[in-house]
Amino acid sequence: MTTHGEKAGAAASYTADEMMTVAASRELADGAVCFVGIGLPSEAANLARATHAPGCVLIYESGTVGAKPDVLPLSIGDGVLAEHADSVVSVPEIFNYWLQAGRVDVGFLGAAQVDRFGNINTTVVGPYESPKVRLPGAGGAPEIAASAREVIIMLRHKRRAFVEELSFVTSVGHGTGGNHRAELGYTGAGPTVLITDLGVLRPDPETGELTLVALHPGATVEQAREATGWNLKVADDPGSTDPPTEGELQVLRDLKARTEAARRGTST
Amino acid sequence: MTTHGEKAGAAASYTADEMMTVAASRELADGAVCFVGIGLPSEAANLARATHAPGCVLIYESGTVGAKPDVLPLSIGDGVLAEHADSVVSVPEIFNYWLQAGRVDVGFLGAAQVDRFGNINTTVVGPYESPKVRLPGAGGAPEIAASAREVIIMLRHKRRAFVEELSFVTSVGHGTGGNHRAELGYTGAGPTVLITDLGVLRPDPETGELTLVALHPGATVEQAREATGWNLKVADDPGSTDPPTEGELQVLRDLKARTEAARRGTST
Amino acid sequence: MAHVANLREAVAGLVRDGDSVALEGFTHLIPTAAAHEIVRQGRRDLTLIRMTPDLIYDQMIGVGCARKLVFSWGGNPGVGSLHRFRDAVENGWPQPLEIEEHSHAGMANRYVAGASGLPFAVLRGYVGTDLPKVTPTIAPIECPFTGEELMAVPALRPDVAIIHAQQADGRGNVAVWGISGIQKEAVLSARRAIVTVEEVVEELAPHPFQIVLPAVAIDAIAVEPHGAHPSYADGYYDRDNAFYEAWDAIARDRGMFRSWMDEHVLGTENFGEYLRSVRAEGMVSK
Amino acid sequence: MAHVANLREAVAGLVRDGDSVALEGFTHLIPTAAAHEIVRQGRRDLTLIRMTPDLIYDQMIGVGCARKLVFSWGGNPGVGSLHRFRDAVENGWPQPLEIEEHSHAGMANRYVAGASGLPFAVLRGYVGTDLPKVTPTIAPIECPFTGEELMAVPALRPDVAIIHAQQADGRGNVAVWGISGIQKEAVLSARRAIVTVEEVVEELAPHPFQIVLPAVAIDAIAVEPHGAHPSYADGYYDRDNAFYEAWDAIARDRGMFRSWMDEHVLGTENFGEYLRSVRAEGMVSK
Repeated sequence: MTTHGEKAGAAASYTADEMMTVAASRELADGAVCFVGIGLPSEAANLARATHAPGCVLIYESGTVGAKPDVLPLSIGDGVLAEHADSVVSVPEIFNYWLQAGRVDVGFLGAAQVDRFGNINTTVVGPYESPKVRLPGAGGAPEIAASAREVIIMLRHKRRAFVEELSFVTSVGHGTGGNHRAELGYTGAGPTVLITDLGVLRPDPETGELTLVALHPGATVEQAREATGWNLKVADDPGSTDPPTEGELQVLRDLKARTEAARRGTST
Repeated sequence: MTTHGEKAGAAASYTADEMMTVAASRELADGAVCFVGIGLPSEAANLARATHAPGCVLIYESGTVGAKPDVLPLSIGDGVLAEHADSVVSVPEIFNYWLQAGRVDVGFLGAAQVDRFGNINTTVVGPYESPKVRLPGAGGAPEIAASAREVIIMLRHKRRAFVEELSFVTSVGHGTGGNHRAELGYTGAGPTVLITDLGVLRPDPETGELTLVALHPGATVEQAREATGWNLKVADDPGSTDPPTEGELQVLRDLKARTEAARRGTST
Repeated sequence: MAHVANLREAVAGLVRDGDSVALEGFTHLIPTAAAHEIVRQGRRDLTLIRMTPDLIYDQMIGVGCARKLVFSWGGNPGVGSLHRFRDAVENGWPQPLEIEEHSHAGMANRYVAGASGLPFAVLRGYVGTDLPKVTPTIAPIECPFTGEELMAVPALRPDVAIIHAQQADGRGNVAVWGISGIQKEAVLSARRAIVTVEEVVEELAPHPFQIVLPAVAIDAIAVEPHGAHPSYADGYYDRDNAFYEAWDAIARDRGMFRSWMDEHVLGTENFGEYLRSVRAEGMVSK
Repeated sequence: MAHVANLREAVAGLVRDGDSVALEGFTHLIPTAAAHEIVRQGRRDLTLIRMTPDLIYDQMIGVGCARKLVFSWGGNPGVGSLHRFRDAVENGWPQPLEIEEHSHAGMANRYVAGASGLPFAVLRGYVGTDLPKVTPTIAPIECPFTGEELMAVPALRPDVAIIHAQQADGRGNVAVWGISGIQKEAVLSARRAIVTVEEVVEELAPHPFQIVLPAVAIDAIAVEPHGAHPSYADGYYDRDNAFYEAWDAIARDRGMFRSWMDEHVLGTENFGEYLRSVRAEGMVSK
């Protein structure tokens, strides 16, 4: 566990995962309608809602619109998602009336593998017919990637996750780059940012290739290159992510502590 | 107002409309799932439910499944339909998940005009572009006629309603007769009976042409011929409808009295 | 995101001349207050969309708001004809009315397609009827798996949808219970949505067969008690059946219609005044 | 029409070898009691259909009930992999498992088409992904009005759908509240439907976001309290998170899996006994 923290107002000490979650949460604008994947995206989206974006509308694929969980959901259909939601609708409605209809501003996704164009694999590692690892599959991701106005991806920076070629394209990012995404008929902008535990990648406006544009405090370009399975493009002068503030970190840790207590399952 | 009533157990006196409603109600089997049009069909279906068919499931196109109105609904979306219903669903669901999916045994329809093959017009009298009479239109009828396993039609016997050629085919009965309905791809049997205030017509099993198979007490073949705009086919030995029983008539009159009280609109 | 406005502002800001407008309601929760406000503000060239055009569309057609009607059943529910609608179609009075006519199943699925962001919907229907001959927005489509032929209808995407609902909560979420008809799909298919409600409550309570439209799907909410008159609002008031019956005579005659509209709708400032005005004539049961 | 049966009879009468079976639930109200009964009765060659195969399908696959899986996301929700599912796909143990893989949107719309009596559904999706390369049940379709190309997926028509719900009333109507996922469409798309419920009540009360499935759509109802363990039933009990976590280790090892199934499922007579059996090991939180 690496710890950081130097800036004024910044937290004294935090983990790389905490930095990643905080950085991702900052990408979510207040008032945005956000379709949230379970796990890291859910953590970041709820941190945003509890800090700078109290008016964001969180949608989970189980059918909850305007979910306001007080602990992080243990699953995509957790009861805390329904409890204070604005509405709960059926799964067909959430995909057809909300996502496909263009009512979602931001899709917030995790991934098993990502390539340089932000395409995502959550299906298999190895050949489809005889996979080395059978992953869970598509879930809601292909249509989130297709129909949200923009997509935020969160993924820990590891060579086996940031790959030259995906075993399987489950969800389309910028396709083969350039205009490919638009040529496929997708109206949304696709992945506009990939947040890792080392830094922030954004697509090159021309080629769509993910480019390292900022490093988290303490992380280096060399680390990022080493953890990337393709020849990583780096901005001329990559910026530096502001470290988590004490406030952000406090809220995140409280959220995770409440969640852990609920996970231990003694609540009724 | 003509009145009838001779048989033992039969009501002493009743109207032709009452006979029509009673005759139609008898067509509805207990336990049947019945998609009910407003007006005469609703009256007959609720009489059936209050007499011999307590287990029938009444569906109205406003979305009520298993409606149990204690008075006749004033409109297709009347509150009494929802009050004791098994469920209330959206209009798309009632048409897609219930009617189109083949969950309806009997469609119970009225009409403005009918032809010899049980096709129905509820759209216009005269040319479509410059109609003599603009009628309300299709409503739910085309798909009820298409998708219910069988269709019961109720219509007062009048020459201008029983026409040689419809101004407009709103809902398909037996089409041009013979196998035509099946050739159009419809799986349901189409109109299996047409109940009028004079008698009962059923389609010829070969040609699909509506044939007068029974007369209500007091009505004659001549009356029926005169009130029919085509050369009416009459069964060799038309039967005679059993007159309303005292029980049927009592239930029907109570229902209509309660409805009239509600219609006067002093209830809260 | 929903904000609570007054109806005049909501209509002024969100309903424009030439718009396609869907004021929906399946004999329950008819948005009469909003329809009257559109009439008062003198909107013209509207394409009116509705499964079941009833008194409010009769009124809007009769005063000349409408250029076109997209519909599946037009009548005075439980009473008979819509005389202003008929006069427009049969005689072009006060102006010709273009019509685009479907079945209920077709209209319902057109709203579903619109709400789903799809260009069309598929259904079993229309085959063998005369509707495809007069309605160009019906086309055959083949199942790519079975080869079966079905019918397609294009999505409805109204510029504005307007519904009446029982309640909104403090966050702007809207509750409809009882018969909810096509209200959800109408709102979600539209570019802009206005909802009038009986009242705003702090928190929505569960009611039988309730649906909740989230605030984010609605542009403006206006409180209009009794705003669905003469229809009913489950939990609030019953249908004013006498009004439906009286409308038949009022609407039958052009002159009587015009003076009634002048007196009760155009001559009143808002829906509250309208209610007082018709109550004075004993036309509101409750 | 729904009748209240015991689960053994319902499964014996309505689930046959070779059937396509959808036991649905979107992490809420998972029909575990029914899945176990299918395992106990030794059904074989089933085509299992589910948007989110989880522990119960891991169990059914692991004991050899299934020939094929139609799905969109298979995992231990909130924990990780389904090891029995992976072992079947990666190593063909205990037997090869054919898979037919879609996205959630695709599966949801396949159920909608099935429930609607249509042969296919249309959606925006799949374009540019590798799914159409491996899944033959995805085909392009053109809008007859705009010429736009979309994707079609064939309807799902399971032989049997099974869900768990909170309540049934005396007439056999079934209430689900909270997150209802795809339960309604699963039941209405199927030829036969079994519902297990927490309890039968005289009259259903309104609950937030409740749907009611009418009795006429259901073939058999069986009362199975706590029947969704280890998932939750809104209003009745919480998710047994410890069980989900424990399952990871149990299912990882073939031998451990088999002896666990032998002891707790195959070695018990019914779901009540199963609950006592796992409670004895401290695996039910509540």
